[in-house]
Amino acid sequence: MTRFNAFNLLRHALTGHKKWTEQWPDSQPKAEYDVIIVGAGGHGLGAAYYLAKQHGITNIAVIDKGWLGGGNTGRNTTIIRSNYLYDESARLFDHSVDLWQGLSQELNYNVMYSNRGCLMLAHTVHDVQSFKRHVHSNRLNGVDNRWLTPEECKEYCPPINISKTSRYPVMGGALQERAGTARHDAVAWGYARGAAARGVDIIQNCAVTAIRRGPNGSVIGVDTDKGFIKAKKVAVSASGHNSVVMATAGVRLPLESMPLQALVSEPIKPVFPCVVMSNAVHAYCSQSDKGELVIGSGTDQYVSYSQRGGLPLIEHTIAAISEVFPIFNRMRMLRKWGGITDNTPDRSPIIGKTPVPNLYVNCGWGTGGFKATPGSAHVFAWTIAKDEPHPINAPFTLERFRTGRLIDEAAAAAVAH
Amino acid sequence: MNAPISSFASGPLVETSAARVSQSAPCGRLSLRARGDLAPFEAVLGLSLGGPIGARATAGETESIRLGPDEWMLHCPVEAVAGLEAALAPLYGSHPHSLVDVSGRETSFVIEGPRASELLTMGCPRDIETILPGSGRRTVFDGVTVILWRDAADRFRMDLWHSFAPHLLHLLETGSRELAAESL
Amino acid sequence: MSQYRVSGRGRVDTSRPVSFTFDGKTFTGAQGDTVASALLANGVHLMGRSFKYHRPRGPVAAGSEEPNALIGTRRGAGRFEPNTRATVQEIWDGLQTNSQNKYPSLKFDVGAVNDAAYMLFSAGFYYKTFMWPRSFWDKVYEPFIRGAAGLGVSPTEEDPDHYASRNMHCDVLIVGAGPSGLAAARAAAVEGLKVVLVDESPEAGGTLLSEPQVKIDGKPAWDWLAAEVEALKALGVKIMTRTTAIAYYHQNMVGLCEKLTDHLATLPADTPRERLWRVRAGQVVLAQGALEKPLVFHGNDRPGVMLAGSAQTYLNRYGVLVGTRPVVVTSHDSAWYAAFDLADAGAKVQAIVDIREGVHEALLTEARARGIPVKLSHTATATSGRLRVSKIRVNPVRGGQVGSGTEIDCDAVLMSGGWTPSLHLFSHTKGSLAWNDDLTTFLPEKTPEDCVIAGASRGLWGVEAALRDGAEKGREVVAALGKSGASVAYAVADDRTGTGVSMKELPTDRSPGKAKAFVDYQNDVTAKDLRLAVREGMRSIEHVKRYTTNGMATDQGKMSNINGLNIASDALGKKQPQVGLTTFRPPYTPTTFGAFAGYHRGSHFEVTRKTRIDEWAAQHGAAFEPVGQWRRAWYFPKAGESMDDAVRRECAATRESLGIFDASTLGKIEVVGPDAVEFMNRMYTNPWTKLGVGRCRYGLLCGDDGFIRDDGVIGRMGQDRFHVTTTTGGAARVLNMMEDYLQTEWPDLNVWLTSTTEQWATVALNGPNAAKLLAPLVEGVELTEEAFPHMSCVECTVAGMPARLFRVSFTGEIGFEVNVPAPMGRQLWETLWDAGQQYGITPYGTETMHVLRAEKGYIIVGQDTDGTVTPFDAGMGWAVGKAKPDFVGKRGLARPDLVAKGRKQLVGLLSEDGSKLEEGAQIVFDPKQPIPMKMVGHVTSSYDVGTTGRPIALALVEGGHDRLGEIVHIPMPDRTIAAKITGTVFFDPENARLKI
Amino acid sequence: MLLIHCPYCNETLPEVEFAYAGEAHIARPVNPSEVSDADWEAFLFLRDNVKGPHYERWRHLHGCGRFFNAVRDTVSDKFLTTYEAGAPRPDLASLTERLK
Repeated sequence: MTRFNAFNLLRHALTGHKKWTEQWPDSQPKAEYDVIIVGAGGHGLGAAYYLAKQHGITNIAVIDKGWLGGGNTGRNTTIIRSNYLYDESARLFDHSVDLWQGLSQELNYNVMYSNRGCLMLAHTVHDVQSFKRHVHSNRLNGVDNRWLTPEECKEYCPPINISKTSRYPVMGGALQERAGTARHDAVAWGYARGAAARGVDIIQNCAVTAIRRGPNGSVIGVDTDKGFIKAKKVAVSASGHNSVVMATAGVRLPLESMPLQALVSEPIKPVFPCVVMSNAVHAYCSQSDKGELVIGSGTDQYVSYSQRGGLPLIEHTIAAISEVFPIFNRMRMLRKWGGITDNTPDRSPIIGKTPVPNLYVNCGWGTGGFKATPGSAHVFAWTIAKDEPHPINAPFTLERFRTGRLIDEAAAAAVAH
Repeated sequence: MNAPISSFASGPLVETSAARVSQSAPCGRLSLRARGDLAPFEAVLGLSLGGPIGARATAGETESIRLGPDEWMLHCPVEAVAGLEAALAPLYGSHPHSLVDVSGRETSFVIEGPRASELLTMGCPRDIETILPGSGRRTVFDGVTVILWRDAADRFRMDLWHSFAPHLLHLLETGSRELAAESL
Repeated sequence: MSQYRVSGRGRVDTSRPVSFTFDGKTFTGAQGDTVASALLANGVHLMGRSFKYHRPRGPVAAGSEEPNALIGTRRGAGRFEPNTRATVQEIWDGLQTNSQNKYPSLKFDVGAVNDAAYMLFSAGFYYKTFMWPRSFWDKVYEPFIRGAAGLGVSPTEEDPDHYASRNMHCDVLIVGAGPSGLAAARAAAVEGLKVVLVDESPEAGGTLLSEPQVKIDGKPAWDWLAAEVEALKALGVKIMTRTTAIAYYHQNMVGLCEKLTDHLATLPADTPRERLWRVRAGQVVLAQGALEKPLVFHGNDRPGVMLAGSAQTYLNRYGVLVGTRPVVVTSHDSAWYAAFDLADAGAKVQAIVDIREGVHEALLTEARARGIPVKLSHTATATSGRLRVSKIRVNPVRGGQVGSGTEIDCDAVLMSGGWTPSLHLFSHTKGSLAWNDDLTTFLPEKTPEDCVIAGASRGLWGVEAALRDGAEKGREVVAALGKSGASVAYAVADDRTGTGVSMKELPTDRSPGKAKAFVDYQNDVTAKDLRLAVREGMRSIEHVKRYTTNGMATDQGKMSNINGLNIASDALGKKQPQVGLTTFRPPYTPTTFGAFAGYHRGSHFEVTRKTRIDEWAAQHGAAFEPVGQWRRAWYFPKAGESMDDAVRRECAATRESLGIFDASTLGKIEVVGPDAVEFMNRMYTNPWTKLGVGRCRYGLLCGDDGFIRDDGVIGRMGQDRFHVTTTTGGAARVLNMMEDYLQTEWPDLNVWLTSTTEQWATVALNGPNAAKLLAPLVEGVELTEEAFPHMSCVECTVAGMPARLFRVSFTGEIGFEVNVPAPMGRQLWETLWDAGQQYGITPYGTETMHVLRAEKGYIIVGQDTDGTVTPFDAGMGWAVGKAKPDFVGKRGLARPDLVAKGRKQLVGLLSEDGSKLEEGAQIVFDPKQPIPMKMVGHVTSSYDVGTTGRPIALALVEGGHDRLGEIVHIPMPDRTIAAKITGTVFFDPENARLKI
Repeated sequence: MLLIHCPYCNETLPEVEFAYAGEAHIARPVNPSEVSDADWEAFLFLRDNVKGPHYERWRHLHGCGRFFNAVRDTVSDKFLTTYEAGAPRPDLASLTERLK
């Protein structure tokens, strides 16, 4: 693996960049692996990377039906934050934010983690109560998040309209300064490069058609359209398609896959310094390093794997952006796309063991999986290696849906009155 | 413009060369829910409740529209409400049903003029032309549930809950101005 | 007229000069010009700077696919937009435009240093550096990268224009009004179908507008076109120009964006700037034509280098010569015709350079006739000229070997790399594409939608083929709609069909590492960038695209996708389909936010619902808060009063004498039918069988997971009739939930639900004098403990109005809720208001209501509960009918974690130091522990403006019900507050005050 | 934006008039108190979430107000059929045949 640094960049520049080598090989499957990870997104590739680096397991294949990073890793709005309400969530996402800080150096790949801050706007009395509850909880969890007045919100992000007369006046906001964004593709590529350098096979365009179980019920490998591949352990991290893959092992999940759309504007010079989220109005916005306004939409109401999604949502999303940031009304939408998110009833992920021995799952990230990539990958690798959850993901079990011990970030934001 | 509906002037609320929107006089409105044999109800009301969803019937000053398999909206003069309630009450024992006075819940706009149906396309996603004159539908206008009565090719009544009226009226006004400007 | 404007050519009206400004300088064009054609007519090619290297650029195209000539456009205050295509924006008197991405000026841009350092800024360079020192990314590197990127600047003012939207239903929607679209329209229209024909340009015609020499049915193209457009209109075809089909959605819904005013000098009244159309079509015909491909060679981006077809368009449609001494470089016949047209218009064509060894004799003859030097099997290897091309270097190619070059002076280079069908909307449908080797392009295959594709967009070149195919496809959709159409034939003369070859980069004699041969102009992606990406392991076109940003510029790959694919697949040694084509994503061209927002801006972003009494509240100075869709009176400040002052006064007045409150927004549902009581028993946690007629009861609604969803007072108006109230925000949710259970789980129940939320205006009277005020106004019931005890309800008249009177209290005082038909609400309120003056009646809002109920320990669902709280957690086990065999939530409540010890339970909190706790503040048992602390609950409600003489709070605390009297701690940023756990009732625990 | 056929109104109408209501044919146990925690979990949360023909519920919210069932291909989003609440599951084979 060629080390990336300014000197090498210069050296290669002088030789017309003809000497760069491939960042990861396009592997063909071997007969057997210690661990097969289904899904070559950030979470899967990251898990392979940490398995190889921290747990000494290198006989790993990461298998994807398409190209690596082609799923939600490459389709999201790259918001990174950890100001979640419940202790369990705060720990998980803050673990991730810790890893984000040094990820470029860790991977020797600039993932452009940008510490620009995330501002969540409150528009109703209930928002204020709810966000202050978050701020207090975060403080005692050691997660930075502070309250801003409307004027302070405007100062932090000038495009925000804080007029008292608007339909949903800004009543304040919660700011997490450690939050930010990153270059989504680079995360997948960086982990892929790092994993491959440690001997991990990355097998693309190879669909897993079934998870095969042995007579004693435990996993023995996977059937793929390139044939059967033996494996001691199988870990599924196939965002959007987890239900489909796990069903082949006879495991039903509390998931529904919904279309999620996102869009970008034409590029403009820097005007939007942070990430702004407005849950009441449904406006989520940041500006990429290319200058595009990156805007998240909501999920469509029905289960779908079509990656299409409807026009009404886009109309509502952009109306929301114009409501909170009126100066953008004459900007233009450049491109919109769709992804498939798998959603749990409590809007928290499932990371851990399954009823099937040696089968592990990492799913249910809904619309918020990208931010958790390093942390999720790290604890998932631990879970796979030790066959027991890391303390951080221990609460995120499948069992919670039976016992009722949900981690209900959705309900915590319940609508008041 | 988002003025409360009580402050609307009488007469047309909106009038352009494309369409005229006015608020119809208050009337009695009853939500009737019943299943099974409809004959007794038809006998009392003197109008037919049968036919597909969207079918309308009239008897004297009472009008009905079928909104669902077991749901009708009855319109009548305000002073006739008590009479209808009294007339249907005896049926309850033999033919259980629900009759609820919703006169106060709703108001109606009359939308008429050469481009009335076009005006409705700004808020209704369904094809207005499939609502034939003399019939009606419950549908949605800019996210708000409304009942459309198509009285003629170029005349509609729109029933809606009172609190949504100012919002929808504003849209109808904007729309009819747009249409009028087009035809210039 | 300038030397570049050719009289007698084009469709612009030179007798109507139009003046506009570009970078402050005033230019004059003709009516019908675009900014680009007008500037070209004035000899200006330099119109912009590129994204990364800030290289000088001029228009390379003449349509919406233009990647280079992007400008800012302005119409006075508030009306500015960046990144407008100069090739699309029509000029009007007074239009102000400016170039972008340059400093200090377009001619001298310091950003161009990036160009000198281009070797460093290779594809993906930023992934490999800017990592040391770590802190520099945020502070130094990223700001630099962001500043360099970004093209235009953001608008800074609110948009004064208005935008519209409309729904449309038609039999046939045809996208593209070129020859194939026109023919399809006629085929469908003559069968009496409702046809809509849309085109993004100001007039119908498509390629006919650039090819006047063609004769159709004996008529010159433009005469035929004018007649045909009129004929179609007569047949009822709706022809929409300046209308772009932006996206193709499920089941033949196509989004259109119609531009209505951007081309006008004065804005007409009541006309929106743009209108979004949601068209639902029975059948869709996609006739979007084809886009010309640039050739990829060193210096192919210099101002003056443009597509041959575009030069032809500028000449024939706009009457503009893009150069007087052009050189044509091509791999396709079509560019030869461009050369001929320009020559005929007076240009001195320096040479036609064709990469092919041989071409049709006819072309050679025509070239000879015009005295144009021809260089076959030649390649272009460089151009020169600082801000405008002045020379091109061409070299012979023999047996793959590139010979020594010769330079040709020129003022324009017209290139053609062949044509690519426009498949954008087709691929929005998830339609499949098939690679065609002869045309080296993708062609449409199958689509799940009711959609056909016609003409050049499926690889048929020439006007005759387009007309024939359009008519044919038109007949196909007519048949699909159950009609049969006769075939129409068109006689076409002087058509220009052609063939060509498709290239990757042109052969060159210079080191490929040094070549700046651009593939994506705007994003400065060169052929060597693409090859580098492949070298680094990017094997799918998606990876190559994302690594190099090829095809991600504002033209969305219209110029670059196929060239990029050819080069990448060559580098990979694979065929194109194995490398794949990046999906075309909506919209077809960038679309104004305002068009999507439509009417939903300002006060109409979302509906604001108001009660009948809202107006009175506004007149009496109420402050409002949004609750769900409603706005509710929050408090009624008097002059100089703070919110706390007002709420303190309202609370006191209500406790001491009489308060009046508008409760009309509460959800109300009439439950009627023989099985009404059974339904209530199943829905709500409480038992209802024993509730007598004329009595009411607090009802609690759970989900089947056992958690509280909603609550409200429910009155039994008759044996089979309940008057159910819900929370304001929950009204619609609760009714939907009830209908769901009723229709799908218990269809056997004979009961019906009707929303009466807006049937009733509800006025709450609370206070020691409530009964005194009301009694004289009520007919039909005595307001005594005996005749009308607490928790009674009755139908009676109040002040002569038919009413449903409830004796309930959400404050702990004697309380009544008077429901009258909504239209009488204001009258009732004012009657009570007048009559109440003797008691100093005080209007109060939601805040006072919250305080008073908290003092009595009444919960607010959503504030004191959050979707994880059970009735038992909330201390309301008394509301759960444990004897009932089943109710929604009963089984859920039995789940292990819901019966486990240590659940968070609702309790009262009194701070030890008498300070007010903050809502949302977190609670711990051990204040000394380090962070992260173990949190055991939080403050859900907290007030210090009430009447208990001290601040009070409600809180959820782990095992709280067993900890009454214990001290817990609330760590705040500045200090830690100790508080005692108490019961939830802070005021009149004996309910003595409820007695009349 | 989908087009949905309401089996009660017998009209095919835009999605905007309807509300999605989750997977179909998940009946609430008759005697909830008697079912195991696992069965109750299945009723509350476990879903097939199939990629392909999907049995689901919709409500004609801004129309007749009825809940009804549908079979929709979650890959193409095309409806294979819709039918009244309470009616039995239609046979998939015949439906997919009809689609061809």
